[in-house]
Amino acid sequence: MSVRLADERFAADRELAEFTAGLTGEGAVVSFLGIARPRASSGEKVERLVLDHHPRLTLGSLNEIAAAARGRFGISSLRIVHRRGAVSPGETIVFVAAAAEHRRAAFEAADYMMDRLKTDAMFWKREDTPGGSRWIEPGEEDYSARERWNETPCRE
Amino acid sequence: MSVRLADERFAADRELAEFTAGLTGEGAVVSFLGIARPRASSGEKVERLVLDHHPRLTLGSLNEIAAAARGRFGISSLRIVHRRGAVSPGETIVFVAAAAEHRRAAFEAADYMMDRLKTDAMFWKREDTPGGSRWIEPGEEDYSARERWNETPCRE
Amino acid sequence: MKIGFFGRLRDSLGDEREIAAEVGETVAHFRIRLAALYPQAAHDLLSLRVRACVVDRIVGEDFLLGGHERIEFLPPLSGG
Amino acid sequence: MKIGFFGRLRDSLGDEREIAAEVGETVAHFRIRLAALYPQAAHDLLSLRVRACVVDRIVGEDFLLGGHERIEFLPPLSGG
Repeated sequence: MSVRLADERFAADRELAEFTAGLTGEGAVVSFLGIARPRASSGEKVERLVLDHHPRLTLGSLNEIAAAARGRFGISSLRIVHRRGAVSPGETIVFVAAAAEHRRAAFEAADYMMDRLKTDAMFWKREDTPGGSRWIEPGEEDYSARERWNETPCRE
Repeated sequence: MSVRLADERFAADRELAEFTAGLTGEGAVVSFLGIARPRASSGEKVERLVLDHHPRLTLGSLNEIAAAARGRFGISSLRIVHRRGAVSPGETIVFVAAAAEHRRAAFEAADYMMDRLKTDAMFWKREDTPGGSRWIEPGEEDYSARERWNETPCRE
Repeated sequence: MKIGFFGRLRDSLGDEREIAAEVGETVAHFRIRLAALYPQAAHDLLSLRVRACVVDRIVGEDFLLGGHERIEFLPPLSGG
Repeated sequence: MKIGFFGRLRDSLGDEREIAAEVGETVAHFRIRLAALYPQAAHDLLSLRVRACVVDRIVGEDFLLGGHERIEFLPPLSGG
Protein backbone atom coordinates (compact mmCIF):
# COMPACT_ATOMS: atom_id res chain seq x y z
CA MET A 1 0.00 0.00 0.00
CA SER A 2 1.74 3.12 -1.23
CA VAL A 3 0.23 6.54 -0.54
CA ARG A 4 2.02 9.81 -1.02
CA LEU A 5 1.72 13.53 -1.70
CA ALA A 6 3.68 14.94 -4.62
CA ASP A 7 4.91 18.53 -4.64
CA GLU A 8 6.08 18.37 -8.22
CA ARG A 9 4.86 17.06 -11.53
CA PHE A 10 5.10 13.27 -11.65
CA ALA A 11 4.96 10.74 -14.49
CA ALA A 12 1.84 8.58 -14.26
CA ASP A 13 3.32 5.99 -16.63
CA ARG A 14 6.27 5.52 -14.30
CA GLU A 15 3.89 5.12 -11.36
CA LEU A 16 2.07 2.41 -13.29
CA ALA A 17 5.33 0.68 -14.21
CA GLU A 18 6.56 0.71 -10.60
CA PHE A 19 3.20 -0.45 -9.35
CA THR A 20 3.00 -3.42 -11.70
CA ALA A 21 6.66 -4.30 -11.08
CA GLY A 22 5.75 -4.86 -7.43
CA LEU A 23 2.90 -7.27 -8.13
CA THR A 24 3.05 -10.94 -7.24
CA GLY A 25 0.75 -12.79 -9.57
CA GLU A 26 -2.34 -10.57 -9.64
CA GLY A 27 -4.26 -10.75 -12.91
CA ALA A 28 -5.94 -7.34 -12.97
CA VAL A 29 -4.76 -3.76 -12.56
CA VAL A 30 -7.03 -0.72 -12.84
CA SER A 31 -5.54 2.74 -12.80
CA PHE A 32 -7.09 6.18 -12.82
CA LEU A 33 -5.45 9.45 -13.78
CA GLY A 34 -7.07 12.77 -12.97
CA ILE A 35 -5.60 15.44 -15.22
CA ALA A 36 -5.85 19.20 -14.69
CA ARG A 37 -8.22 20.49 -17.37
CA PRO A 38 -7.32 23.54 -19.43
CA ARG A 39 -10.86 24.96 -19.11
CA ALA A 40 -13.12 25.59 -16.13
CA SER A 41 -16.70 24.31 -16.26
CA SER A 42 -17.64 27.91 -17.22
CA GLY A 43 -15.41 27.55 -20.31
CA GLU A 44 -12.82 30.00 -18.98
CA LYS A 45 -9.16 29.21 -19.50
CA VAL A 46 -7.53 27.79 -16.36
CA GLU A 47 -3.99 29.07 -15.82
CA ARG A 48 -3.33 26.81 -12.88
CA LEU A 49 -4.91 24.84 -10.10
CA VAL A 50 -3.77 25.30 -6.53
CA LEU A 51 -4.33 22.48 -4.05
CA ASP A 52 -4.18 23.69 -0.49
CA HIS A 53 -3.61 20.93 2.07
CA HIS A 54 -3.31 20.33 5.81
CA PRO A 55 0.15 19.41 7.14
CA ARG A 56 -1.01 16.14 8.74
CA LEU A 57 -4.69 15.51 8.03
CA THR A 58 -4.34 15.45 4.26
CA LEU A 59 -2.01 12.45 4.16
CA GLY A 60 -4.10 10.91 6.94
CA SER A 61 -7.22 11.20 4.80
CA LEU A 62 -5.50 9.49 1.86
CA ASN A 63 -4.29 6.68 4.10
CA GLU A 64 -7.77 6.23 5.52
CA ILE A 65 -9.28 6.00 2.02
CA ALA A 66 -6.61 3.49 0.95
CA ALA A 67 -7.16 1.35 4.05
CA ALA A 68 -10.92 1.42 3.54
CA ALA A 69 -10.52 0.31 -0.09
CA ARG A 70 -8.23 -2.47 0.99
CA GLY A 71 -10.60 -3.63 3.70
CA ARG A 72 -13.63 -3.47 1.49
CA PHE A 73 -12.50 -5.07 -1.77
CA GLY A 74 -10.35 -8.09 -2.48
CA ILE A 75 -7.38 -6.06 -3.58
CA SER A 76 -3.83 -7.07 -2.80
CA SER A 77 -2.05 -3.87 -3.74
CA LEU A 78 -2.90 -0.24 -4.29
CA ARG A 79 -1.28 3.12 -4.86
CA ILE A 80 -2.40 6.72 -4.47
CA VAL A 81 -0.28 9.69 -5.54
CA HIS A 82 -1.87 13.11 -5.14
CA ARG A 83 -0.39 16.47 -6.04
CA ARG A 84 -0.44 19.41 -3.66
CA GLY A 85 0.43 23.04 -4.38
CA ALA A 86 0.30 24.52 -7.88
CA VAL A 87 -0.64 22.27 -10.81
CA SER A 88 -0.57 23.34 -14.47
CA PRO A 89 -3.22 22.26 -17.00
CA GLY A 90 -2.36 18.89 -18.52
CA GLU A 91 -0.49 17.70 -15.43
CA THR A 92 -1.70 14.72 -13.47
CA ILE A 93 -3.41 15.72 -10.22
CA VAL A 94 -4.05 12.22 -8.93
CA PHE A 95 -2.95 8.70 -9.81
CA VAL A 96 -4.75 5.74 -8.31
CA ALA A 97 -4.08 2.05 -9.00
CA ALA A 98 -5.55 -1.15 -7.61
CA ALA A 99 -4.47 -4.72 -8.29
CA ALA A 100 -6.48 -7.84 -7.63
CA GLU A 101 -6.76 -11.44 -8.65
CA HIS A 102 -9.83 -10.60 -10.75
CA ARG A 103 -10.95 -7.48 -12.53
CA ARG A 104 -14.19 -6.68 -10.68
CA ALA A 105 -12.44 -5.98 -7.37
CA ALA A 106 -9.79 -3.85 -9.08
CA PHE A 107 -12.40 -1.75 -10.92
CA GLU A 108 -14.52 -1.26 -7.82
CA ALA A 109 -11.58 -0.34 -5.62
CA ALA A 110 -10.31 2.30 -8.07
CA ASP A 111 -13.81 3.68 -8.56
CA TYR A 112 -14.39 3.77 -4.79
CA MET A 113 -11.08 5.49 -4.07
CA MET A 114 -11.82 8.21 -6.64
CA ASP A 115 -15.32 8.83 -5.31
CA ARG A 116 -13.97 9.14 -1.79
CA LEU A 117 -11.02 11.30 -2.86
CA LYS A 118 -13.39 13.79 -4.50
CA THR A 119 -15.35 14.39 -1.32
CA ASP A 120 -13.26 13.15 1.62
CA ALA A 121 -9.61 13.80 0.76
CA MET A 122 -8.48 16.83 2.69
CA PHE A 123 -7.67 19.26 -0.08
CA TRP A 124 -8.98 22.65 -1.10
CA LYS A 125 -8.79 23.26 -4.80
CA ARG A 126 -8.63 26.68 -6.43
CA GLU A 127 -8.85 27.44 -10.14
CA ASP A 128 -6.90 30.49 -11.23
CA THR A 129 -8.24 32.01 -14.46
CA PRO A 130 -7.45 35.31 -16.19
CA GLY A 131 -10.71 36.64 -14.71
CA GLY A 132 -9.86 35.68 -11.14
CA SER A 133 -9.69 32.74 -8.76
CA ARG A 134 -12.43 30.40 -7.66
CA TRP A 135 -12.44 27.78 -4.89
CA ILE A 136 -13.99 24.53 -6.03
CA GLU A 137 -16.43 22.43 -4.04
CA PRO A 138 -17.57 18.91 -4.91
CA GLY A 139 -20.70 18.99 -7.07
CA GLU A 140 -23.98 17.24 -6.36
CA GLU A 141 -22.83 14.39 -8.62
CA ASP A 142 -19.71 13.95 -6.49
CA TYR A 143 -21.78 13.64 -3.32
CA SER A 144 -24.17 11.16 -4.91
CA ALA A 145 -21.22 9.17 -6.33
CA ARG A 146 -19.81 9.05 -2.81
CA GLU A 147 -23.14 7.87 -1.44
CA ARG A 148 -23.27 4.93 -3.85
CA TRP A 149 -20.93 3.20 -1.41
CA ASN A 150 -23.54 3.87 1.29
CA GLU A 151 -21.54 4.15 4.42
CA THR A 152 -22.45 7.10 6.62
CA PRO A 153 -21.88 10.00 4.28
CA CYS A 154 -19.39 12.64 5.44
CA ARG A 155 -21.50 15.52 4.25
CA GLU A 156 -22.93 17.65 7.02
CA MET B 1 -9.36 5.27 -31.43
CA SER B 2 -6.38 2.92 -31.48
CA VAL B 3 -6.93 -0.84 -31.60
CA ARG B 4 -4.24 -3.38 -32.32
CA LEU B 5 -3.02 -6.93 -31.88
CA ALA B 6 0.45 -7.43 -30.43
CA ASP B 7 2.56 -10.47 -31.30
CA GLU B 8 5.22 -9.67 -28.77
CA ARG B 9 5.45 -8.52 -25.20
CA PHE B 10 4.55 -4.83 -24.91
CA ALA B 11 5.06 -2.23 -22.18
CA ALA B 12 1.74 -1.15 -20.66
CA ASP B 13 3.31 1.94 -19.11
CA ARG B 14 4.45 3.09 -22.55
CA GLU B 15 0.94 2.51 -23.89
CA LEU B 16 -0.42 4.69 -21.10
CA ALA B 17 2.16 7.40 -21.78
CA GLU B 18 1.40 7.43 -25.51
CA PHE B 19 -2.30 7.43 -24.84
CA THR B 20 -2.21 10.38 -22.46
CA ALA B 21 0.21 12.28 -24.73
CA GLY B 22 -2.51 12.22 -27.40
CA LEU B 23 -5.22 13.72 -25.20
CA THR B 24 -6.64 17.19 -25.72
CA GLY B 25 -7.94 18.44 -22.41
CA GLU B 26 -9.75 15.40 -21.02
CA GLY B 27 -9.77 15.26 -17.24
CA ALA B 28 -10.07 11.51 -16.64
CA VAL B 29 -8.23 8.42 -17.87
CA VAL B 30 -9.02 4.88 -16.76
CA SER B 31 -6.77 2.04 -17.80
CA PHE B 32 -6.99 -1.70 -17.31
CA LEU B 33 -4.19 -4.24 -17.56
CA GLY B 34 -4.89 -7.92 -17.74
CA ILE B 35 -1.79 -9.82 -16.71
CA ALA B 36 -1.10 -13.52 -17.36
CA ARG B 37 -1.33 -15.25 -13.98
CA PRO B 38 1.36 -17.69 -12.86
CA ARG B 39 -1.26 -20.12 -11.50
CA ALA B 40 -4.37 -21.65 -13.02
CA SER B 41 -7.62 -21.52 -11.05
CA SER B 42 -6.81 -25.12 -10.06
CA GLY B 43 -3.60 -23.87 -8.46
CA GLU B 44 -1.40 -25.52 -11.08
CA LYS B 45 1.60 -23.62 -12.35
CA VAL B 46 0.98 -22.05 -15.77
CA GLU B 47 3.98 -22.23 -18.07
CA ARG B 48 2.39 -20.13 -20.76
CA LEU B 49 -0.87 -18.96 -22.23
CA VAL B 50 -1.56 -19.38 -25.92
CA LEU B 51 -4.08 -17.06 -27.55
CA ASP B 52 -5.35 -18.47 -30.82
CA HIS B 53 -6.98 -15.89 -33.09
CA HIS B 54 -8.76 -15.55 -36.43
CA PRO B 55 -6.87 -13.77 -39.22
CA ARG B 56 -9.60 -11.15 -39.77
CA LEU B 57 -12.43 -11.59 -37.31
CA THR B 58 -10.31 -11.09 -34.20
CA LEU B 59 -9.28 -7.55 -35.04
CA GLY B 60 -12.82 -6.95 -36.29
CA SER B 61 -14.22 -7.98 -32.93
CA LEU B 62 -11.89 -5.59 -31.09
CA ASN B 63 -12.85 -2.74 -33.40
CA GLU B 64 -16.52 -3.48 -32.88
CA ILE B 65 -16.12 -3.42 -29.08
CA ALA B 66 -14.17 -0.14 -29.28
CA ALA B 67 -16.78 1.47 -31.53
CA ALA B 68 -19.59 0.31 -29.24
CA ALA B 69 -17.81 1.78 -26.20
CA ARG B 70 -17.31 5.04 -28.03
CA GLY B 71 -20.94 5.18 -29.13
CA ARG B 72 -22.28 4.32 -25.73
CA PHE B 73 -20.24 6.43 -23.33
CA GLY B 74 -19.05 10.02 -23.51
CA ILE B 75 -15.45 9.07 -24.19
CA SER B 76 -13.27 11.05 -26.53
CA SER B 77 -10.39 8.62 -26.87
CA LEU B 78 -9.70 4.95 -26.27
CA ARG B 79 -7.07 2.31 -26.82
CA ILE B 80 -7.09 -1.48 -26.91
CA VAL B 81 -3.92 -3.56 -27.25
CA HIS B 82 -4.40 -7.34 -27.09
CA ARG B 83 -1.72 -10.00 -27.30
CA ARG B 84 -2.02 -13.02 -29.58
CA GLY B 85 0.12 -16.15 -29.68
CA ALA B 86 2.20 -17.29 -26.71
CA VAL B 87 2.19 -15.19 -23.52
CA SER B 88 4.37 -15.87 -20.47
CA PRO B 89 3.13 -15.44 -16.90
CA GLY B 90 3.54 -11.85 -15.73
CA GLU B 91 3.19 -10.43 -19.23
CA THR B 92 0.33 -8.12 -20.10
CA ILE B 93 -2.37 -9.85 -22.16
CA VAL B 94 -4.57 -6.84 -22.68
CA PHE B 95 -4.32 -3.09 -22.17
CA VAL B 96 -7.43 -0.95 -22.35
CA ALA B 97 -7.66 2.81 -21.79
CA ALA B 98 -10.51 5.29 -22.01
CA ALA B 99 -10.38 9.08 -21.64
CA ALA B 100 -13.29 11.37 -20.98
CA GLU B 101 -14.10 14.79 -19.66
CA HIS B 102 -15.33 13.25 -16.39
CA ARG B 103 -14.43 10.08 -14.54
CA ARG B 104 -17.74 8.19 -14.62
CA ALA B 105 -17.72 7.78 -18.42
CA ALA B 106 -14.07 6.70 -18.43
CA PHE B 107 -14.66 4.08 -15.71
CA GLU B 108 -17.77 2.73 -17.39
CA ALA B 109 -16.17 2.54 -20.82
CA ALA B 110 -13.13 0.62 -19.55
CA ASP B 111 -15.32 -1.70 -17.51
CA TYR B 112 -17.62 -2.26 -20.50
CA MET B 113 -14.75 -2.97 -22.88
CA MET B 114 -13.26 -5.55 -20.51
CA ASP B 115 -16.59 -7.31 -19.98
CA ARG B 116 -17.12 -7.48 -23.73
CA LEU B 117 -13.53 -8.57 -24.42
CA LYS B 118 -13.91 -11.50 -22.02
CA THR B 119 -16.90 -12.95 -23.86
CA ASP B 120 -16.99 -11.37 -27.34
CA ALA B 121 -13.40 -10.82 -28.45
CA MET B 122 -12.49 -13.52 -30.92
CA PHE B 123 -9.73 -15.34 -29.09
CA TRP B 124 -9.28 -18.87 -27.83
CA LYS B 125 -7.11 -19.07 -24.75
CA ARG B 126 -5.15 -22.15 -23.70
CA GLU B 127 -3.27 -22.63 -20.45
CA ASP B 128 -0.21 -24.84 -20.71
CA THR B 129 0.73 -26.42 -17.39
CA PRO B 130 3.22 -29.18 -16.53
CA GLY B 131 0.23 -31.53 -16.31
CA GLY B 132 -1.12 -30.66 -19.76
CA SER B 133 -3.04 -28.02 -21.66
CA ARG B 134 -6.52 -26.71 -21.05
CA TRP B 135 -8.68 -24.47 -23.23
CA ILE B 136 -10.38 -21.74 -21.20
CA GLU B 137 -13.98 -20.67 -21.58
CA PRO B 138 -15.56 -17.60 -20.00
CA GLY B 139 -17.05 -18.42 -16.60
CA GLU B 140 -20.61 -17.81 -15.46
CA GLU B 141 -19.42 -14.56 -13.84
CA ASP B 142 -18.05 -13.39 -17.20
CA TYR B 143 -21.40 -13.98 -18.89
CA SER B 144 -23.31 -12.20 -16.14
CA ALA B 145 -20.81 -9.33 -16.21
CA ARG B 146 -21.42 -9.07 -19.94
CA GLU B 147 -25.17 -9.05 -19.39
CA ARG B 148 -24.98 -6.10 -17.00
CA TRP B 149 -24.78 -3.95 -20.13
CA ASN B 150 -28.05 -5.57 -21.25
CA GLU B 151 -27.86 -5.55 -24.96
CA THR B 152 -28.81 -8.80 -26.64
CA PRO B 153 -26.32 -11.20 -25.09
CA CYS B 154 -24.10 -13.09 -27.50
CA ARG B 155 -24.38 -16.30 -25.61
CA GLU B 156 -26.17 -19.02 -27.47
CA MET C 1 -14.30 -27.49 -49.28
CA LYS C 2 -11.68 -26.34 -46.82
CA ILE C 3 -12.53 -26.61 -43.14
CA GLY C 4 -10.73 -24.28 -40.75
CA PHE C 5 -10.41 -24.99 -37.04
CA PHE C 6 -9.68 -22.70 -34.10
CA GLY C 7 -8.90 -23.10 -30.42
CA ARG C 8 -9.26 -26.61 -29.08
CA LEU C 9 -10.50 -27.87 -32.45
CA ARG C 10 -7.25 -26.73 -33.99
CA ASP C 11 -5.39 -28.74 -31.34
CA SER C 12 -7.33 -31.91 -32.08
CA LEU C 13 -7.83 -31.64 -35.86
CA GLY C 14 -5.07 -29.31 -37.10
CA ASP C 15 -5.36 -25.96 -38.84
CA GLU C 16 -7.34 -27.14 -41.79
CA ARG C 17 -8.88 -30.19 -43.48
CA GLU C 18 -10.51 -30.59 -46.86
CA ILE C 19 -13.76 -32.46 -47.50
CA ALA C 20 -16.20 -31.86 -50.35
CA ALA C 21 -19.68 -30.72 -49.37
CA GLU C 22 -22.53 -32.82 -50.75
CA VAL C 23 -25.09 -31.32 -53.09
CA GLY C 24 -27.64 -29.35 -51.05
CA GLU C 25 -25.78 -30.03 -47.81
CA THR C 26 -26.54 -27.87 -44.76
CA VAL C 27 -24.19 -26.96 -41.93
CA ALA C 28 -26.16 -29.30 -39.64
CA HIS C 29 -25.67 -32.26 -41.99
CA PHE C 30 -22.01 -31.42 -42.56
CA ARG C 31 -21.39 -31.40 -38.80
CA ILE C 32 -22.79 -34.93 -38.53
CA ARG C 33 -20.54 -36.22 -41.31
CA LEU C 34 -17.50 -34.52 -39.74
CA ALA C 35 -18.30 -35.93 -36.32
CA ALA C 36 -18.39 -39.43 -37.82
CA LEU C 37 -15.06 -38.86 -39.55
CA TYR C 38 -13.38 -37.35 -36.47
CA PRO C 39 -14.82 -39.07 -33.41
CA GLN C 40 -12.09 -37.47 -31.24
CA ALA C 41 -13.75 -34.08 -31.87
CA ALA C 42 -17.35 -35.24 -32.30
CA HIS C 43 -18.60 -33.57 -29.13
CA ASP C 44 -17.37 -30.15 -30.26
CA LEU C 45 -18.35 -30.57 -33.89
CA LEU C 46 -21.93 -31.31 -32.87
CA SER C 47 -22.15 -28.62 -30.17
CA LEU C 48 -24.08 -25.49 -31.08
CA ARG C 49 -21.72 -23.58 -28.79
CA VAL C 50 -19.19 -24.20 -31.58
CA ARG C 51 -20.34 -21.77 -34.24
CA ALA C 52 -19.99 -22.23 -37.98
CA CYS C 53 -18.58 -19.35 -40.01
CA VAL C 54 -18.60 -18.85 -43.79
CA VAL C 55 -17.01 -15.84 -45.54
CA ASP C 56 -16.37 -14.25 -42.12
CA ARG C 57 -19.98 -14.48 -40.99
CA ILE C 58 -21.59 -16.73 -38.42
CA VAL C 59 -24.10 -18.94 -40.24
CA GLY C 60 -27.07 -20.93 -38.98
CA GLU C 61 -27.54 -24.68 -39.02
CA ASP C 62 -29.71 -24.61 -42.17
CA PHE C 63 -27.15 -22.62 -44.15
CA LEU C 64 -26.43 -24.28 -47.52
CA LEU C 65 -22.76 -24.91 -48.15
CA GLY C 66 -23.01 -25.19 -51.95
CA GLY C 67 -20.66 -22.83 -53.81
CA HIS C 68 -18.57 -21.98 -50.75
CA GLU C 69 -14.87 -22.77 -50.57
CA ARG C 70 -14.38 -22.70 -46.85
CA ILE C 71 -16.18 -23.22 -43.58
CA GLU C 72 -14.72 -22.50 -40.16
CA PHE C 73 -15.66 -23.82 -36.75
CA LEU C 74 -15.30 -21.42 -33.82
CA PRO C 75 -15.35 -22.82 -30.26
CA PRO C 76 -16.57 -20.60 -27.38
CA LEU C 77 -14.44 -17.48 -27.15
CA SER C 78 -12.14 -16.51 -24.32
CA GLY C 79 -10.41 -13.16 -24.67
CA GLY C 80 -9.19 -10.49 -22.27
CA MET D 1 -4.96 30.98 20.71
CA LYS D 2 -3.69 30.48 17.17
CA ILE D 3 -6.31 30.19 14.45
CA GLY D 4 -5.34 28.34 11.26
CA PHE D 5 -7.13 28.82 7.96
CA PHE D 6 -7.33 26.64 4.85
CA GLY D 7 -8.63 26.96 1.32
CA ARG D 8 -10.67 30.09 0.65
CA LEU D 9 -10.35 31.18 4.30
CA ARG D 10 -6.59 31.18 3.92
CA ASP D 11 -7.00 33.44 0.89
CA SER D 12 -9.15 35.94 2.77
CA LEU D 13 -7.59 35.82 6.25
CA GLY D 14 -4.04 34.53 5.76
CA ASP D 15 -2.40 31.38 7.11
CA GLU D 16 -2.91 32.16 10.76
CA ARG D 17 -4.23 34.73 13.25
CA GLU D 18 -4.00 34.87 17.01
CA ILE D 19 -6.89 35.72 19.34
CA ALA D 20 -7.28 34.62 22.96
CA ALA D 21 -10.27 32.42 23.77
CA GLU D 22 -12.52 33.67 26.54
CA VAL D 23 -13.00 31.65 29.70
CA GLY D 24 -15.49 28.86 29.03
CA GLU D 25 -15.82 29.82 25.36
CA THR D 26 -17.31 27.31 22.91
CA VAL D 27 -16.53 26.93 19.22
CA ALA D 28 -19.96 28.40 18.42
CA HIS D 29 -19.27 31.52 20.46
CA PHE D 30 -15.75 31.87 19.07
CA ARG D 31 -17.12 31.75 15.51
CA ILE D 32 -19.44 34.66 16.29
CA ARG D 33 -16.61 36.76 17.67
CA LEU D 34 -14.40 35.96 14.68
CA ALA D 35 -17.19 36.81 12.24
CA ALA D 36 -17.56 40.22 13.87
CA LEU D 37 -13.81 40.82 13.65
CA TYR D 38 -13.52 39.63 10.04
CA PRO D 39 -16.73 40.59 8.26
CA GLN D 40 -15.13 39.73 4.87
CA ALA D 41 -15.14 36.05 5.95
CA ALA D 42 -18.21 36.11 8.22
CA HIS D 43 -20.29 33.89 5.95
CA ASP D 44 -17.70 31.09 6.02
CA LEU D 45 -16.82 31.50 9.68
CA LEU D 46 -20.47 31.04 10.64
CA SER D 47 -21.19 28.22 8.17
CA LEU D 48 -21.39 24.73 9.65
CA ARG D 49 -20.03 23.44 6.33
CA VAL D 50 -16.77 25.00 7.53
CA ARG D 51 -15.66 22.56 10.20
CA ALA D 52 -13.67 23.39 13.29
CA CYS D 53 -10.64 21.23 14.09
CA VAL D 54 -8.63 21.04 17.33
CA VAL D 55 -5.57 18.81 17.78
CA ASP D 56 -6.27 17.21 14.39
CA ARG D 57 -9.85 16.27 15.23
CA ILE D 58 -13.11 17.72 14.00
CA VAL D 59 -14.90 19.22 17.01
CA GLY D 60 -18.54 20.13 17.57
CA GLU D 61 -20.00 23.56 18.19
CA ASP D 62 -20.19 23.08 21.96
CA PHE D 63 -16.53 22.09 22.23
CA LEU D 64 -14.77 24.12 24.93
CA LEU D 65 -11.64 25.87 23.70
CA GLY D 66 -10.05 26.37 27.14
CA GLY D 67 -6.51 25.00 27.37
CA HIS D 68 -6.06 24.56 23.62
CA GLU D 69 -3.37 26.41 21.71
CA ARG D 70 -4.81 26.21 18.23
CA ILE D 71 -8.06 25.90 16.34
CA GLU D 72 -8.35 25.39 12.58
CA PHE D 73 -11.21 26.12 10.22
CA LEU D 74 -11.67 23.71 7.30
CA PRO D 75 -13.91 24.75 4.38
CA PRO D 76 -15.66 22.05 2.29
CA LEU D 77 -13.09 19.70 0.75
CA SER D 78 -12.34 19.24 -2.93
CA GLY D 79 -9.75 16.61 -3.79
CA GLY D 80 -9.16 14.26 -6.70
